[in-house]
Parts: sequence; structure tokens; C-alpha cells
Amino acid sequence: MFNYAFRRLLSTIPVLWIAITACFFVLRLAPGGPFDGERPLPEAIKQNLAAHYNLDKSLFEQYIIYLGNLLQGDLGPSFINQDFTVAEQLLVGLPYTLIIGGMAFFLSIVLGITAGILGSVYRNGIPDYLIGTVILIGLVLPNFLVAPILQLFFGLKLEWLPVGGWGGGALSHIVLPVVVLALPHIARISRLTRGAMIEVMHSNFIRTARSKGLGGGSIVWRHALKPTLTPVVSYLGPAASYLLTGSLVVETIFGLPGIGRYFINAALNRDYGMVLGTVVFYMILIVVLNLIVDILYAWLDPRVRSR
Amino acid sequence: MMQSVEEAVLDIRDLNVRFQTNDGIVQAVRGVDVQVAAGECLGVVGESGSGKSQTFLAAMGLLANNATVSGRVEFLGQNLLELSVRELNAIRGRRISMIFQDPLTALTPHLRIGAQMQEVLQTHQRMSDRDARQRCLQWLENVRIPEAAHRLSQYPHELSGGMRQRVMIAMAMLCEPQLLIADEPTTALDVTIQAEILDLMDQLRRDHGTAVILITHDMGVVARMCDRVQVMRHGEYVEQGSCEQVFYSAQHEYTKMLLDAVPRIQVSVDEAQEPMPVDEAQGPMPVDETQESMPVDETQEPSEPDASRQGDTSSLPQSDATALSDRATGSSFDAQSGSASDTILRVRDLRVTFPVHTGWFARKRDLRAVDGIGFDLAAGETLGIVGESGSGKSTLARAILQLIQPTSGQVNWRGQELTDLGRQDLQKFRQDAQIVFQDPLASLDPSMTVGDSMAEPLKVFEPGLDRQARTRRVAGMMERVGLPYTLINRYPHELSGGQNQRVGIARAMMSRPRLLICDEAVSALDVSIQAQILELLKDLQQEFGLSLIFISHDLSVVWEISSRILVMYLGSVVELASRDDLFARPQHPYTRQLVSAVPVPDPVLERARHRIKLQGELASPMEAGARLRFLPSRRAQLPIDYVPILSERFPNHFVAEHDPLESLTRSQNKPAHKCSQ
Amino acid sequence: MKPYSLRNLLSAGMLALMGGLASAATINIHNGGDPTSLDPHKLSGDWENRIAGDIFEGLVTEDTKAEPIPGQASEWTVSDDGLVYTFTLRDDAVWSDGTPVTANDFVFAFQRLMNPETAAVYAYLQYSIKNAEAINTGEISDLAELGVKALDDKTLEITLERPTPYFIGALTHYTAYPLPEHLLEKVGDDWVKIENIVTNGPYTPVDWVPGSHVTTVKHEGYYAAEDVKIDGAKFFVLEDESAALKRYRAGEFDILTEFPTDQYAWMEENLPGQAQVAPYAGLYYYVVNHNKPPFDNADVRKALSMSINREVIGPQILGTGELPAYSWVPPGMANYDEPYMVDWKDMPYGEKLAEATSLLAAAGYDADNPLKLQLRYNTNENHKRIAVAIAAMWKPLGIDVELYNTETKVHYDELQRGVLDVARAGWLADYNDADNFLNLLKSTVEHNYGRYNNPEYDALVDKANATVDTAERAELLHQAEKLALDESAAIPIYYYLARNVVSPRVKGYENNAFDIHRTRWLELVD
Amino acid sequence: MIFRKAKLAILESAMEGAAEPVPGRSLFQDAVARLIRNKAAVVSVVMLFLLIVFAIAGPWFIPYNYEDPDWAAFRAPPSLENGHWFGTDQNGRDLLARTLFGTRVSLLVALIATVVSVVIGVSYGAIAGYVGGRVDQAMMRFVDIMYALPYILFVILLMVIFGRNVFLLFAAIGALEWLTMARIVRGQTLSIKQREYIEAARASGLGTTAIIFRHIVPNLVGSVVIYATLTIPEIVVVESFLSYLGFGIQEPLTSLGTLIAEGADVLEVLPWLLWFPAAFLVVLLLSLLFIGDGLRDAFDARDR
Repeated sequence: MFNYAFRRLLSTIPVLWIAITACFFVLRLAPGGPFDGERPLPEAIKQNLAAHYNLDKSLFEQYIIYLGNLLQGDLGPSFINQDFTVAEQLLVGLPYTLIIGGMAFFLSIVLGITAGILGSVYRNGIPDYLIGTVILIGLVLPNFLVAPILQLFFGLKLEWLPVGGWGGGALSHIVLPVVVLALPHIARISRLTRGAMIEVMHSNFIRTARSKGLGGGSIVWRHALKPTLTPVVSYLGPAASYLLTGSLVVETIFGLPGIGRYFINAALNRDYGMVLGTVVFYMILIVVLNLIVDILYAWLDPRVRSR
Repeated sequence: MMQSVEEAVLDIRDLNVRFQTNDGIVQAVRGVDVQVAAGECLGVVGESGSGKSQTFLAAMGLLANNATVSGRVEFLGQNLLELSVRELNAIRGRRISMIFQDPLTALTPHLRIGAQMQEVLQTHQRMSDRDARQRCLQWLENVRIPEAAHRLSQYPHELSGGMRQRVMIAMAMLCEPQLLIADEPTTALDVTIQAEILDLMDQLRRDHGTAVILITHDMGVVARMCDRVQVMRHGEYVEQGSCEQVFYSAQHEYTKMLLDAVPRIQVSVDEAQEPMPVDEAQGPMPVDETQESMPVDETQEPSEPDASRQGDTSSLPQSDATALSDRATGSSFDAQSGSASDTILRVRDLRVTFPVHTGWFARKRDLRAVDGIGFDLAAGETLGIVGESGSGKSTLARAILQLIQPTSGQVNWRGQELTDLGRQDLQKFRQDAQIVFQDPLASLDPSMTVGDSMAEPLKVFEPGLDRQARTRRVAGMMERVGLPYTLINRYPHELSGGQNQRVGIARAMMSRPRLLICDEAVSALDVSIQAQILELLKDLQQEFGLSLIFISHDLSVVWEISSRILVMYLGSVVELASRDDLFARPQHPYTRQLVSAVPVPDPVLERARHRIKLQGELASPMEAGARLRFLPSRRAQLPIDYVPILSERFPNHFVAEHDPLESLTRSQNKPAHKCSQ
Repeated sequence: MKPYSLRNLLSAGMLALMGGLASAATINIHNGGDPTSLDPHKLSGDWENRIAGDIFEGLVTEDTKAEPIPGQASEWTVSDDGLVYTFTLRDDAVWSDGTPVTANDFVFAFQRLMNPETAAVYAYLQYSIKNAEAINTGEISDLAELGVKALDDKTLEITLERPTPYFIGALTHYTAYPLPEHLLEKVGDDWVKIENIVTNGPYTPVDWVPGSHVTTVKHEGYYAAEDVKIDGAKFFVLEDESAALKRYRAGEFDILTEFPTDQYAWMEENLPGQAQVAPYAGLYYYVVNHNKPPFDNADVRKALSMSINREVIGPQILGTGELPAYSWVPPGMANYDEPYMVDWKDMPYGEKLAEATSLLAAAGYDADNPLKLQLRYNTNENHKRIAVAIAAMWKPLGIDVELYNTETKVHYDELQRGVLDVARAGWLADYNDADNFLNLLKSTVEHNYGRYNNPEYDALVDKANATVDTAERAELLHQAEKLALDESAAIPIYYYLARNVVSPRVKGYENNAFDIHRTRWLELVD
Repeated sequence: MIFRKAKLAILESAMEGAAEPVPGRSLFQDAVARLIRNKAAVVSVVMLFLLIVFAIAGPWFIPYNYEDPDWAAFRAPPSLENGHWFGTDQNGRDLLARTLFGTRVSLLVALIATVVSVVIGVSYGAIAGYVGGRVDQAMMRFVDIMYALPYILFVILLMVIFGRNVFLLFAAIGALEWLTMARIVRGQTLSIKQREYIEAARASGLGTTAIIFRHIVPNLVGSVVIYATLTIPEIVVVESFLSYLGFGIQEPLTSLGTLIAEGADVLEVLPWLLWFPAAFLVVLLLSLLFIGDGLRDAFDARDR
């Protein structure tokens, strides 16, 4: 098992490398530089800045330097937020993103699976259709639309929840962002679960279980659930990167200091260091997640273990 | 000897089952009555779609929710159909339990055996874990599972097929139910294991007085197990009565047809005794003699097939002797020289090995699927190849047809080495040698009309033909294989299994091949269809002077059609002889076990038979030393992957080395009981 | 004078009381972007200025009207030739760690500012100081050559290159803030880290979460501390303006420094008097590429300019009523009376169109031979709308416009490389002087994106800046402006408005042309 | 003589039936038939169809076009009098015209991306699946790698580079979206490859390419169609997301995503700017989803 995990991690190093290289050069291909702005700088100053950030060296040299630093765990300076290194900023933003993202992740899994199971149990019944429609709405409405609507409704009309901000991580502040972030994933997961559950319920071993006189509950929980979860689990990997996509929006609208926003701003500001930093960071996140997914597979299906 | 209702454990009256499907309402069961008395074994026979399973799934309330059930199902006075799910659950698994066909899919893959068994006890008897575990352990032992304790903590996929079915049975018996419903319990199993499972069930039934309902399509199994039989067709019972009544004086046409259709091997009541040495043998056991003893056999017309067989056998000895004795003594073999004029296919020391991964990171290991097989095939002859699952018979077929690249060895087609053929010549060969597959549906492209499927070979082999010409040829062949021309534009899923298989055969025949390999060609079909297809094959063989290689796990089918039979075990030949010779005096313990295990659709004979039981089950080819299973005495000195040498024990009768039977047989348990009369 | 003193007493008491009330409060300010730094030499945005101006203070600082008033310097004298300024620092000016602010802190700061290695983006704002430009561009390597000298701990002497009427105004800018030399010597560039930083302004930062907020608290050592009513400010980062407005309505913010123009009408109705829209010393304009035919043709440029219906843009397109711009220098700049307006300003739109059409026709363009041009703007809701509207206004002249928007970085990068036909640009005054705008059209200036090149114009502007007498100077500048406008050097569109939303809780807030509202002047009441 | 009987019977039936062959119904046709029985799906198909017709034909029937301002009506709420049924935006442009145009663009964009992803995905997956072995492993490893990349980040980078060429961009997005498709197709191919009819085809001497195109690809249609219908919504959402980030399509062109992103900012003051495009989007996506689900059920063999 550990052996396996270790290999997986090793095998992702080339992945990381490719991604970083790609970003590095793609980014430099893009027009505009970190120091272009409303007010153009005097040449002399531009040169000084360039020198300060090694931008005066050849692209390849810069690339080598960057990789070199990266190997020593140094993500380099931020071109824009000059008082912090990239690493520092990521570390500051990390907890927020992780908390919001993690809770959204958890919420979508729990709600999604429950909804899916209900849907499949009452297949084509009233609950199924109700859930189904709600789910679909969540699936089709873009989160940058849902967010302001919720803000208006819960924040301004009902005045139940704060409209935005971190508020020291008070639950009330977190609710809305988490919900907005989770909504589409609740939808996807419940759809997956429903489909899978219906399929599993048709399988022979469920018939056996019923012939053994087990109650509906224990059939679903003991026998049907695990196999049902397989497709859900395989969705978790992609879900991570979807969550990232979402966090870009959510953090902007709710004014949360997470790292989701960083990437957009960094890309727009040509903050090369920051962009690469976020990419590296997210890749590692996703890789780890996929690793967990594989381990979950093994847990769900003993046949994988022995294969 | 109808049971009267009061002593009946289960009493089904006028049961109807309808299904609401996409294509309208389907009436699966039409007003059937069933009674079973305690300790009785009722056989329910019928072909696929006859509604035999539905009847009892309905009784158990296990049907999908698109089904509507009407009628009465009295179990000890309670009408199961009126019970709530909770009440029903109190009965299911406790007083009535079920065994299903496929033990792999029927067990929950992610739960340990122990857990799955214990939950039964915990649901029904509120038993503590410790006691439950005890009980399960004890039952695993009752069903003769080795190292029971260890099994409890294993997952289903870690057990062999036979073992899984044993677990199923143990699980079904845990609460010592009054009624055990077994739905095709042995269909998915190899014949030797089937024999053991059947014995086991019989045992349990007698020890615990459980009533057993045995749902099956196999007359042999019925003949062996059941006191009473009910024959089902199109959701109705066409005939019922005691075993003997049904088998010896069938009333209904359908029953007769079924019985006729079943291919049956001739067996002496006791295979155990050593066969007489060849010199004093007056040829193989006279066929007609046995036939007298079994009136049913008369219907089986012996004309052409026998003739063809005569033809073959007469031509055989020469070639075979040289060929295989060579092989036996391991001397190198020259394709051109010793080849007899009419030997069209010559296989020598053929090997196919696959690399397989075991475990996540274990190194690849070689699976020797075909392990040095050699034989000759004469024009117009039929060679049967028998073997249980994993014996590599299908691989052999594909290797011969060069669908799989053989690892080593020669396949010589009419003087040409196939192994070193160019693409062009290979095409020619493909035109000559065709194959028919097991699953009729899966062997046809669902996105093509059957007409196109049949026309395809023509496109390749006779590009000259225009559309009409092709259609004409197809139409001709369709008629020949007995397919209505009207079906030409239909799609496979619109045809019945039998029809599809005819299409498959027609496609194979389009290129007018000289060799036709049938890989389990009839195994997926109902007996009646099976018979027709066999018949068709015989006719075609006659008409086109085909050579057939007929591969099957079902000894009786092979017996039905073959002139010579080759018995495979773990990729190598254990015995090769003319059909009658093989059945008259099987030599190799494995062969004898096989023969003895085949159930014969004849209660008296079947129950009189004595079974040979060998240590252990069929081993996987990956298992080290598995090949030495019949040579335990020499395990010590021989290399672990040693392949026993084949030698000609009687003329044209080749047998692989083995220890004497006695040293291999398990502690003999008494022969199955005679049925009450 | 009794009653007077009595009233004084009372009001004092009132103040104290209110102070007491307010003292509980910190003010929450929506500040838009994420500050890139707290180091005054590394700033470039107005959102950074808001923070920096609260925590630092230069020799001179802004009052509620953003007019320069004595800051760290209690008084100063100017030599007759207007070249030498002598400042006397307050005795009670101290850093937040208690060390007094000395003249050396200023010397140090100015030298660091001009030091090329600092690469201060806005260094050029202080180029009027002797040798500043030379040092900043590396011609002079010895920092001591800079025209900033400490005569003693509390006396600072600044020598200029040439007399500069707006110099005092320029000193309010954050490029002129002192730096705590003692601290920088100790920790170097880390001085600005939140745990190290010491400041000399009315407030001092205590907390900074990038992407979230900067928190400041009152600097008790500040010389005017007792007049500072608000105990601390929280500057929030939030780019999404509509989200900001929602939070404001939920009472989470006291001041919005920007609001979505579409909401203006709504706020007038529902939050009367809270939305503050005030003239802003800034110009929204389009540049035209003078190096690319046919745009090198003054008539073509004039046609483009004339056919823009400026009266629609403010009230209709933006909805906040920005005033149409017909001059290059926004009205109300210091040392400059009414700006020069284009002569066709008051023509009815119909006639403008007609003339524009004929001008184009003369240049050989009409419906059959349309003038194709690419209109560039940087991604932003308002820029987009204006571009769309103007494209539509040009359409009738048979001009066919391709709208092309890019992110800010690309936009300006390409503008500087002269990649444009017509492009959007804007200018906010750094200091209160017409020169700050007219400078934009000098051929030598990088951000003369249109590359308008008229030696006569350059001469006029230079001459003006060399003259001490303000009236005379103003006259010269006027001539320059007229020259440029008559040639339609660029297309002014509207004068910026500052858009703020100020909660009724906030007292002491006054609109001004530079949109600078230092927290020290504000007050929170409930 | 049971066999003879049996055979005769069959031959007879053959003779009776003779005359004209009965046209068969392919699995695909079956699926379609089943789809038609699925109300939700049918309704969706109709909706989608109407939507497309509106989007394409609509603009000819309304007095305003999507780019020219109505100087008399800025921010005009929906009204029948002035003919702006959906109202106008801040530039006085008719929202109905813009919505229809936006729908057109969104569909086009989605179509491009989907087609690209289908083409790449199918060929890639089919090859990997059929060739199998090391090639397969290598190709799939590559897919895994692509999966691990935070793809939205790349889209944004692409955006930054492609500047405003939305169609190029969505070709690019398609080029990222193909991964899942490739996986699905590969899986399908693998299972189809195991089928005996492939062996039968090889036995009757068919070449690899012939097999892939005559026997494998046709049997992939089902799953490809299903996944494609479910990809389109994905893309539309991605498009709207990018519009929100300000990477939307170049003015005066527009797309549903852009319209909604703009509308979201003014949902209190100019609600119509949000609700009309949003309604179109919801209808569009919902119908696509229902159709996708319908297709899945229809093609699902188990329901037969």
C-alpha cells in the first residue's frame, strides 16, 4: 500500500514538471508584463526591476533558476505583492481555501449521496422528481449568479447571514460560500449515486440479501452502498479541480482571502511567480486527492486490493 | 403420487406473474400450482424463459417491482403474497431460503464470507457474534469446506466457484429452513464440481428433512436428485409426476421432445473397475446393447453421423499412430513425411502462454494456457475436445486459427506451416478454416443486420461479387441453415438464440471452409435448440465434407457429435481416443472422473451409478504443481511444471502418465440413494 | 468672551463625549484592490494611497479638501528664486515606536526613492528636486548629490531643479513620505513586515491579511492624536463592486470607494444622500495613433472627436452624469483658470455630425469607402459601454469599428508599443497643476500613447514650466492646450467623477477633486 | 425423429414467411423509439429545437439588431409599446435581439468545443483501446497526467494568450475536454474488443482498420452521443464562467454567459437583464440534460 502510494507520488513528479514547464513558457508567451500599467515606467526603473527579478536573463536561464529554487522548496518572490513571497501568500490563503473547499467537498458528498439514495429508493416517485429538479437547477445555474442571489436573500432580505467576509471564520460567514461552492457538486454526485444505486439494486447479490430476509435499511447500507460509491469516488478527483474553479468565483464575490482568487489576479497581473506557485500548489492538492481516491477504491472493492 | 395439500410445506395455487416492460405486458407465469412436502425434492424443469424461476421468485417476493403477482402461495398455512415485507422477511432466509445460479455475483463482493453468513443469524435469531460465528463455522464444515475458519475472513472472489456455491448452501441452511429453493445451483459449475454439490444437497436434505425445490434445465440433474418432476413451458406446467413416470412414460409431446433432445452418453453402471487390457478387448463396448436397455435412445437416428464416424476411424490409425507416438517419444516431427494423404490439420507441441499480473506490483508470471498439445485431424472427421473451465480449450482453438499468436509449436494446414505464413496466405487459410462461437448474440455485430454479417466474409474472400450475387449467396446459405429468408434484414437482438447461432454458422460457412471449429457452439442454448444445431452441424459436415473440431465442457454433447475425443487438463492432453473407446474404457483418472460425473437423464441408471471422486478441485493453471495432480507419487523427483508424457496404451488410445486411480480417490462415500418407488 | 468660552467648553464636552462614543468604533472601508505593499516607494494605486496616507505623513499633508497643509513640517520658507525650500519639522513628530522623526529620515527616504535599485515606480513625481532625475536614471551614482539636505535634526532643505509652483502639493504624495531610517538600518527590506513596521502618520498598521484586509489603529504618539476621532480603520480588499455594495447595505462597510454606476439611480432612491459623486481631477480620453494614416490627418481626428455625442455618455451610458470633456485640462486645476474649450463645443449635435461627415469625406472616407479602425479598451464594464456607444455614434459616418478589449496589462503594453488606431486611456492628476495633464502630450513622454509630436507644443510647455510668474505660466499653458486641441491631438471624452458611498454614520467627509479622504478627519456617530 | 421434425418446422416457417424480407430495427432505432416514449426527453427535444429555431430565425423578425443602440431607450424595462419585449441594456440595445444572438453564439461555441473533444476523444480512446498493451498504458498515463493538471488554470492562461478569439479558445477548451470522452470510448472499445464478433471478423480475414471502423466505431455511437449531449452543457457553463472573469466574447458580440454575467451585477436594478438570458440558459441546459439522461436510459440494454 505505502509502496503504492510512494510510487504514485513519484510518478507525479514528471506530471508536475510538465505542468510547470508548460505554465512557465505559456505565461511568458502572453503579451504584457508584470510592470505594465496605467502609468508607464521610466526605462531606467524598468531595467532595475527586471534585474531585480532576473527578467533580464534569457528565458531559459530564468527557467533553470526557477526550477533550481523550486527544488529547494522556494517558490520565489511575488512580482506584485512585494511584501510577501509566493510561499508566504499561499500559506496565508491556504487555510481559508482549505476550510471552505473542504467543507463544500464534505457537504456535497454527504448531501449528494443522501439525495442520490433517496432518489433511487423512491425511483420515479415524488421525492425523486423533487430532488431531481432542485438538483438540476443547482447544476445549471452558474455560481456567480447563485452567489449574489443568496447574498440578497439571506443577507439583505432576511438578514440571517452576513453578506460576505471571513468574520474570523464564524460559521455564519462560511455558510453561504460553502453552499454556493457545493451546489453543483451536490448535483453531480447525487446524479451519479442515483444511477449507480439503481443499477446495484438490480444486481444478484442484492437479490440474495433480500432472500436472506434482511430489512431494506441493512440491504442499502451494508450491501448496496459501497458498490454504489465507486463511481462517486471516481468523480472526486475531477471534483477537486472543479472546486478550484468555483473557489475563484466564490472567494471573489464573498471577499474571502483564499488562494482561489490569487490565480486569476496573478494571471492578469502577470505575476509569474504567483501563477506558477498556485499551479504547483493545486497540482499537489489534486495529486494527493487522486491518491486518496485510489485508496478509497481499494477500500470499496476488495477485488481491487488483491489485484 | 400427488402430495395432498395438508402435508405440503409449500402450496402454490394458480400463481400468475405479469411483467410491465417497455414492449407491453409479458405474462411470465400462467396459473401454476406447486406443492412440496417436507423432505421431498421437487424438480422444476424447463427451458429458458419458461418462467420456472419467476414462479419461485414471485413466491419469495423477490421480483422486480415492474411485476404483478396473483394467486396464493401457502407456506405452512400462511399466504406469502399477503404478507407485509417485514413479515415476509421473518420467513425469508429463516424458513425458506434460496440458492442462486451464479455464486460469484450472488455473494456481496465487498463483505467477508463470515459477515455475510452471520448477518443471517443476527437478523433472524438475534444471535451473539460468538455463537453466530460458531454456527457458521460448523456449517462451513458441514458443506465440507476445507480450513473453514480461514474462509470466514475471506472475500467471495478469493474462493473457487465450487467453494462459493458451498458457501451459498451453508448460508441458506444456517437457520435450517423447512424449504430450500435452488435455482440452477450447478449450471455455472464444472461437471465434476456439479456432481459434488448435488451430492452435498442430497445429503443435507436427507439429514435435515428439508424440502428442496430444484429449478434446472438439465434432465440429468433431475434424474439424479428429484422425487417428483414438474415440466414447465411458456409459464405453464405441461407435465408433472414422479421422476420415473416423467422419464419412462412421458405423456406430453414437449416432455418427450426434451428427453429426446438431451444427448446421453452410454455408461456402465460402475466405471470404477479397471478396464480390460486391450488385447482381450472385443472392440469398444457394443453401442446397440446399451441402446436396448434405454428405449428412449431409439429416437436418436444413427445413420449419417455413424457412417461418417466409420469412415474416419477406418482412416485414422495410421496417421495418428505415427504422429502421436512420435510426439509421445518426443522425437522431432517432420511435417511433410509421415503425413497421411487426408490429414488436413496437424498440430504439434503447440504452446500458448500469457503474461499475467498478480497483485499490484508482483512481477508478470506466465500462464501456460496451452501447454504442448499435438493431434492430427483428417478431412471430414470430427474431433471433440473436452475440458473444464480453464483447461485452455478455447485458447487452443484460437491458436489453431492464428487468432492468437502461438508461443511455440507448429500448426500445419495441409502441408503448410501456418506459424510462418504471410498475410496473403493467411487470408487463404482463414477462408478454409472458420469458427463458431459460444454466445450467439455476442458473436454478431449488434449494429449490423444479420444479412450484412453473413455477407461480410464474401466481401473479403470474393471481392468480385456484386451486391445481388452476395445477397443470393446469403439467401442460399440461410435456407441451408434453416433460417427464413425474411430475417435477412433483421438485427441480432431481434432473433432467438437458436436463430442467431444459425446465423453464426451460416457466416462461418459462407467462405465454404474445410475446417469448422465450434467453440462451445451449443453450450448457451436450450437442449431442444442444442439438438437442432448439432443436427445442422452434422448435416453441413456431411454435405461439404467439413472437418469439425468441436470444443465443449459438456461431455455428453461432445459424445453426441465426435468421432474422436481429446480430453484436456490445464492446457495439456490427458487422454485421446476414439469416442466409443474413450467411454468404454476411460484410462486417465481425470477422464474417468469426468465420465462418471456426467449426469444421465435416466433415474434408475443415474442413481445406480458410482461416482469417482478425486482429491481436490480443478486447480488453476497458475498453481504450481497443479499439473502433477494425477502424479502425486512422483511430485518429489519431477520438476514442478512437468507435463506428464502421453503414451499409446491401446491402439489409437493415448493416455498421459498417472498414478493408479485408487491412490487418488477420496474416501468413498456411499452411492446416492435409490429413489423411493 | 465668556459665552464663547462656555460654548467652547460645551462643545469640547460634546466632543469628548462623542469621542468617547466613537472611540469604540473602527471604520470599515471598502478599498477595492489588494495593496501590493506598505512601503511608500512601492505603491502605485489609489487604494494603496488610502492606507499609506493614513499611516505615514510627509512634510505636508492633505486637509479634508485635499489641500496641502503643514504635516510633519510645522512651517517652511521658500527662497525668492523659488528654488530652495527650508522646512522646520515639528518637535513632537515621532515614529510609532517613539523615536522622533528627524530631517535625516526625509533625506534617507528621498535618496532611497531616487536610488535606481529601489526601482520606485513613482519616483518621477519628485523629479523637480535637484539631480533627482539624473540619479534615478543612473546618470549620477552618488546619492548625496540629491538636492535634499538635513541642516539639523529638525531642519530640512530641499533644492529644486527649477521653480515648481506645485512642489508643495507634490510633497503630499506618498513618494515624499519619510522612512524610519533607524528601522531600515536594523532589518533592511523587512522593515515593512507587519511585525516590524513603524509609521509616523495618525494611524499605524497592526494586521494585514493579503486578499482580505489591512487593519490600522490610532498612533497615540501622533502630534494631533487628540483630534483624531476614529480609533482605527479596516481597509477591505474586494474587487467585486456589486458585492461590496451589498455588504455596505448590510452595514458591513461604512465607506465604499467605488460603486457600480448602474446602481446610482437606485441608491438615490433607497439610500438618499449616501452615494457621493463629485468632480475628480481626471480625464477620460481616447488616444489616436498619429503615426498611422489616416489618423495622422488632423481632420480625420477632428471628425472622430466631433461625432462623439458626449452629452449622452455621462447621464445615459454610465448613469452617473459625468460631465462631457471638451478641454484637455479638467476644470479647477490650481495655477490655471478656466481651461480652453474646443471651438465647436456648443454646436448642436446634428451640425457636429454633418461637419464630421464632410471632414471625413474630404479625407476620402464615406459609406462606400468606410474608414476601418480598431478601438482598443481594457476589460472593464464602463470602458466597454463607452466604446460600444462611441462605435455606434461613429457608425453613421460610415466608420466601421472593431472593438478590441484586453486585460489592463496587455492594453498598456501594446499602447506603449504604439499598437493602436484609437484606444482608451485616462489620467488622474498626481498633483494639483495643469502641467500634470499637458505633460501627457509632450513628444518626449512615454505615455503620450498617440505619439502626438509638435515641437511647438513641447516648447510652450517647457517654457511655461521654466517661468516663475504663475499668471504668465498659465497663459503659456493655455496656448499649449489650445494648440493641441485644435489639432485634435487626442479625444477628451469626459471628466472623471469620484464615486463613493458614505454611510450617514460618517461625519466630516468632504468631496474633493483628488478623492482623498484621510481617516484622521472623519468621525463615526451612531 | 425429433431433429428432422424440428428442422422441417423451421424450414416451413422459412417458406411461409418467404416473399419479402422484414425490415429490422437496429439497436439505435430501438433506442430512438424508447427515447420517444420518454416524455421528459421528448419535451426537451422540442424545447431545444424551438430554442435553436428562435436563435437562428428570430433576429429576422424583430425590428432591432443586437449591436445598435436605441438612443431613445436606455435601460428600458420590457414593454410592448416600444417594441423592446425584453427591454434594453445600458447601451440601449434590444435585449431580445442580444439574447437570441447570445444563444446562437453559446450554442456555436459549445458545438465547436464538443466536436473537437469528440473527434479527439473518440479517435484517441478507440486507438488506445483497440491497440491495447503498452501503447494503451502509455496513452492512458498521458490522460491521467492531463487530468492531474488544474485545467481551468490552463484555460485562463490560454485565454490570456488567445486574447479575445473565443472560437479559437473553445477549440482549445474542447482540446482539454476530450479526456473523459477518451476514457469512456477506451473502456467501451476494450469491452467491445472482447466480444466474439470482433474475433469472428478477424477470423473472416478483416484488417484492423476495417474492424475498427466497421465493427467498433459504429457500436460506440451510443455512448459517444450520450456523453456529447452532456458535454455541451459543461461547455456552456465554462463559457459563462469565463465571461464572468471578463474573458467573454468580444463586444458587440455576446453570449448567454456574458449576458448573465452582466445581468448578475444589476439583478436588483435592471432585473430583466438577468432573468431573460438566465431563463434561456436554464431551458437550454435543462433540455440538454434531460435529453442526455433520456438517451442514456434509451441506450441502456438493461431496460430492454
